[in-house]
Amino acid sequence: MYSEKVMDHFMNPRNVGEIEKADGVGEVGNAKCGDIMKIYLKVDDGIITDVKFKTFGCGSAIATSSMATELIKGKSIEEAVKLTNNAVVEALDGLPKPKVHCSVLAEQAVKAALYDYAQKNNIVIPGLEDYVPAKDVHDHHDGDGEE
Amino acid sequence: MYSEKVMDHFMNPRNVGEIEKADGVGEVGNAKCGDIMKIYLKVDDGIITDVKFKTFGCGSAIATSSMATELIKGKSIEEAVKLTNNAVVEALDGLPKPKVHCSVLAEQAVKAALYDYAQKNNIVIPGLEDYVPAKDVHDHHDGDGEE
Amino acid sequence: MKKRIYLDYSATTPMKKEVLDEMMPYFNEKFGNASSIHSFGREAKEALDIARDRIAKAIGAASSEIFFTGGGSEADNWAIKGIAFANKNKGSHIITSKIEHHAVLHVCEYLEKNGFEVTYLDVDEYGMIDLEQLKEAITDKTILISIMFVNNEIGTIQPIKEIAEIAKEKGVYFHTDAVQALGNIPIDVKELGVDLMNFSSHKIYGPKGVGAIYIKKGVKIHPLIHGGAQERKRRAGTENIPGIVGFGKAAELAIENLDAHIAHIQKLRDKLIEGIKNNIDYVRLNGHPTKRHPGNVNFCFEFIEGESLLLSLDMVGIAGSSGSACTSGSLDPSHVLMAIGLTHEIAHGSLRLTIGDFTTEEDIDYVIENLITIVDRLRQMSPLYEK
Amino acid sequence: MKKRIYLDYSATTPMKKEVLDEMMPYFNEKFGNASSIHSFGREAKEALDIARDRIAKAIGAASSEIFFTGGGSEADNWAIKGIAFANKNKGSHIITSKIEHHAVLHVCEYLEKNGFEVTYLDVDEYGMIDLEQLKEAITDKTILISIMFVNNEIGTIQPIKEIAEIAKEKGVYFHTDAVQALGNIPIDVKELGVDLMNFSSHKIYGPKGVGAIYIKKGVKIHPLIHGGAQERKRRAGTENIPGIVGFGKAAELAIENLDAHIAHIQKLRDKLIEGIKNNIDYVRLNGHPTKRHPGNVNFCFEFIEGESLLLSLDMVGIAGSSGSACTSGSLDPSHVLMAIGLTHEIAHGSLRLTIGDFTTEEDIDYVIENLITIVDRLRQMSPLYEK
Ligand SMILES: Cc1ncc(COP(=O)(O)O)c(C=O)c1O
Ligand SMILES: Cc1ncc(COP(=O)(O)O)c(C=O)c1O
Ligand code: FES
Ligand code: FES
Repeated sequence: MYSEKVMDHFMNPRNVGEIEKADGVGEVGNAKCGDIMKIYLKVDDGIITDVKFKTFGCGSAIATSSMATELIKGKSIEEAVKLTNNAVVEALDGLPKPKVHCSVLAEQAVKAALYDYAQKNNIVIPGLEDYVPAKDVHDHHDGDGEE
Repeated sequence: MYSEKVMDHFMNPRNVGEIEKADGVGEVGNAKCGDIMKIYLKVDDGIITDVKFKTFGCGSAIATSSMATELIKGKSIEEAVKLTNNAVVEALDGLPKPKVHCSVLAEQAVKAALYDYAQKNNIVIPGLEDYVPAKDVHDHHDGDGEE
Repeated sequence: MKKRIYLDYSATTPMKKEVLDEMMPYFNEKFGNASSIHSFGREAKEALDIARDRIAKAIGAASSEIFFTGGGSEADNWAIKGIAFANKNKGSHIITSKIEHHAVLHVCEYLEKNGFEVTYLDVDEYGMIDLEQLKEAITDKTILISIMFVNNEIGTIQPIKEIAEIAKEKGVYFHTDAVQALGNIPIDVKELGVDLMNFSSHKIYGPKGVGAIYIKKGVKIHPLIHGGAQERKRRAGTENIPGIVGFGKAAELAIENLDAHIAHIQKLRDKLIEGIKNNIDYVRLNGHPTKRHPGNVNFCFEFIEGESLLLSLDMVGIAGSSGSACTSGSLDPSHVLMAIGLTHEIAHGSLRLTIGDFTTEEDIDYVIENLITIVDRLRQMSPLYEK
Repeated sequence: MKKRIYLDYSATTPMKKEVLDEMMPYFNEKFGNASSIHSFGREAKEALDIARDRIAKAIGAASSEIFFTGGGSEADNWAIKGIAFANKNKGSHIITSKIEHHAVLHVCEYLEKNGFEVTYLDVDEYGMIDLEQLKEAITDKTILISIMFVNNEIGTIQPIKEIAEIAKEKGVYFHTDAVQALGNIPIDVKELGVDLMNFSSHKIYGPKGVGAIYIKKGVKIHPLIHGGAQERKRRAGTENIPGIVGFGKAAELAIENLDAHIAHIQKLRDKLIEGIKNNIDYVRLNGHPTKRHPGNVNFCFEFIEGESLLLSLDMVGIAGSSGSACTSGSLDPSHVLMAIGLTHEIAHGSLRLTIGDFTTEEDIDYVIENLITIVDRLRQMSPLYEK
């Protein structure tokens, strides 16, 4: 079902944890199914020097959190804001169709953390001008059967 | 499906054939499914000295014809008229339920032949007083499946 | 052991060894439920995907257009009820033929009792429908045409492509029961242009209790079996993985060996037909002389009755079937034989012998030889026969 | 090879060797169609009769009251649609519960769209229906009550006999889905007084793709699958003889070994429940503490999500299942966990482990040990967990 990369990031997730006194924190989730993703950023001179996450969700949610943090670590905030869920999916060698939406959660969590950083620092990040923090980005589609 | 006795009477039917100048001939059948049974009697002094049959029908029809002829051969016409389809079925160690009706055909063929004999000789056989020659005694019920 | 010659391949087939071999691991090793996400489940799911691909490939469909069922009859029921109920807002008229399998006919009769109208097309003496009659039968309210590909009794092959063209032109769904066609004639659903086509595994040397239906992408249909989300939410129930694996393998083998299979059974079929015609009087070949299932032989033997014939053949180890009323379980002889215009009396003496991969030349010789004796014996017993 | 521990027996079971052995001759030796009158057909028919007798005996029914189907879901669909359509002149109201299997619930929803009215009874925190609520729900128009015997997720056993009494008193048909009950608790249909009861072979160490339904003599029901005259004209389609033979054998074994089976799995179930309760915080046992399937363990682990738990268990070779939304294929977590009053968040962390004949003490030790580590690891990753 999941690619090897997904399973690797699920079993050995990178950057799990919290950052005390983080420069930006984003939390997104889906009230309905209860999945929650929280991302912490440390930003120095416009560069993301550290990032951590905590996720309550499926294997795909955990793996995409892990991959998303890897993809933005060491990047500038301008680069980080361009992270798309597709990029995360690709970096993980794909996700099963009904699990693609979990990667959206990861993208949104990164954006939420960047937005929080921008708010705290009173700056505007290009690409986040129109950003409205949304909690509910998670919907489920088609799926497999049941016994 | 069929008992050994049925198969024996089907494969080695007793009394197949015709009797030239028979004393009584009975033919019954079902216009719908096309089964036909014909019985020839030779009667001497009120005793059935010979009997033959020809049948166009299923295995059960042939076996019951054979058994019915055996059961009345050598009997008096008074005895023969009492032959029931149940007696034929019993003598054959039973028939599958959807095939019981074929034995009715045998009973009716015997009766028809006896009636013919009575008509020709202008006598009344006890038990056949109210007999009306019927051609259509054959109906099919429940059955098995199909591929 | 007594000689046993099976000539009832259209009723069901023995499973091929390769099929059974392929199924074996799925009974108690890789036995998981394909919906489970653990490794046992994933093994099952993989097997399911492979089987689906094989069926798709065998008929030129996309894998996502193949749905597994519990047999050919279930698939027929699904196709017809599923289309009827999903499209009743568009109309309530269905067209089928008089020689369909009961899994189609009895569904149509059921629908007639539930507000649908059904036209049953006639067939000619060879069992062919008339395309003009079909065209004329289509009305504004017609939502479905269901005409079988190859008839199971007399083997007649219908002009499926032409029917599909007519259906398409009129914007009517076209379903064809291809249970007897798969593995016996080449099939390409895209080239044929049908919307729904169904199959049964046990007719092509696969396991019993498994079937499949091709539902063209976009076709509007309701499920027949609701419940779990299996088969992309269209057919509920834990998938019969060993059965499906076997069906997939059987379909693959059928396509790989199609030419050799056809050549083999056709040769024997023609030998049997000639043997009967040349040695027995008062016989009549039922079905089309050329547009016919390559393994189907169906004769009427006048003056005798089918069940007697079958029993007599069975006593010498030959397995066949008949459309006689006495074997049908209903009051009437085969509706197919009636539809091609036979009288009750003639239909009574019908015998179907269907040939398959394991049939040999010697089998055919043995059958002809025995048939001559048996027919003669039964005719001697028949009040209808005067020699 | 890596350790593999299967704890998903309620999803499906491996076939027992005795079952497979019994099936083997029917694949390519005694492969006939049970409707054929020749010797191949008669062999099949005999096997069919024996299997039917075995199922009948297992539940105290008459053989003529047993009908084979292509699985448990088909049988559920048949029971409910069959009764609904055959009795709609009497009324159009059906009563079921909120915790039924989807093969019941989705049929009821389909019927709601087709002119029927359905009452979905609540259950309490243990998953038990309320007999008073049931009584009150019955109206003049009620034609069917369908309440499952044993729940497949949380294992709760309903008071079937009491429900049957209520149904009988009111002259309403009563169907119970006994797919999880057969082979796990004693069943006697006559003593219970139910009208319809269905089963699935692959839950009792038999083959997949076979099921059966008990239809009490005299019950008025339509077929779901129309066609040939198989199953006394009630369920068309060539019988899956090897599958049916296997199911019959599995049922026979299940009844012979019932006491030992229950003792074995119940002991391990209780060990697992205790092991989890004693070693892991913030857990909750779902289902009834005593009126429960002898092999069912269902826990919620707070702060973590079920799919992650399943995947982690799978990595150490343990196969389980979950009612989490993320594994459900629909927007919501298990409807059963919702019905017993769990919040979305709690339901999310559910894990079902179901024990069977091949489970050992060591398996349970291994599971407990690994579960402790895995739950802890996932909680460390969870934003909801504060230690
Ligand atoms: C309670 C219950 N009913 C019905 C079914 C459906 O049975 P099947 O998978 O054989 O269709 C299942 C399991 O799948 C079940 O657990
Ligand atoms: C033409 C045709 N359609 C449908 C069926 C039904 O298939 P199954 O027996 O798999 O239900 C058969 C054979 O039984 C058939 O020959
Ligand atoms: S003669 Fe027709 S069934 Fe016996
Ligand atoms: S987080 Fe719910 S499906 Fe991935």
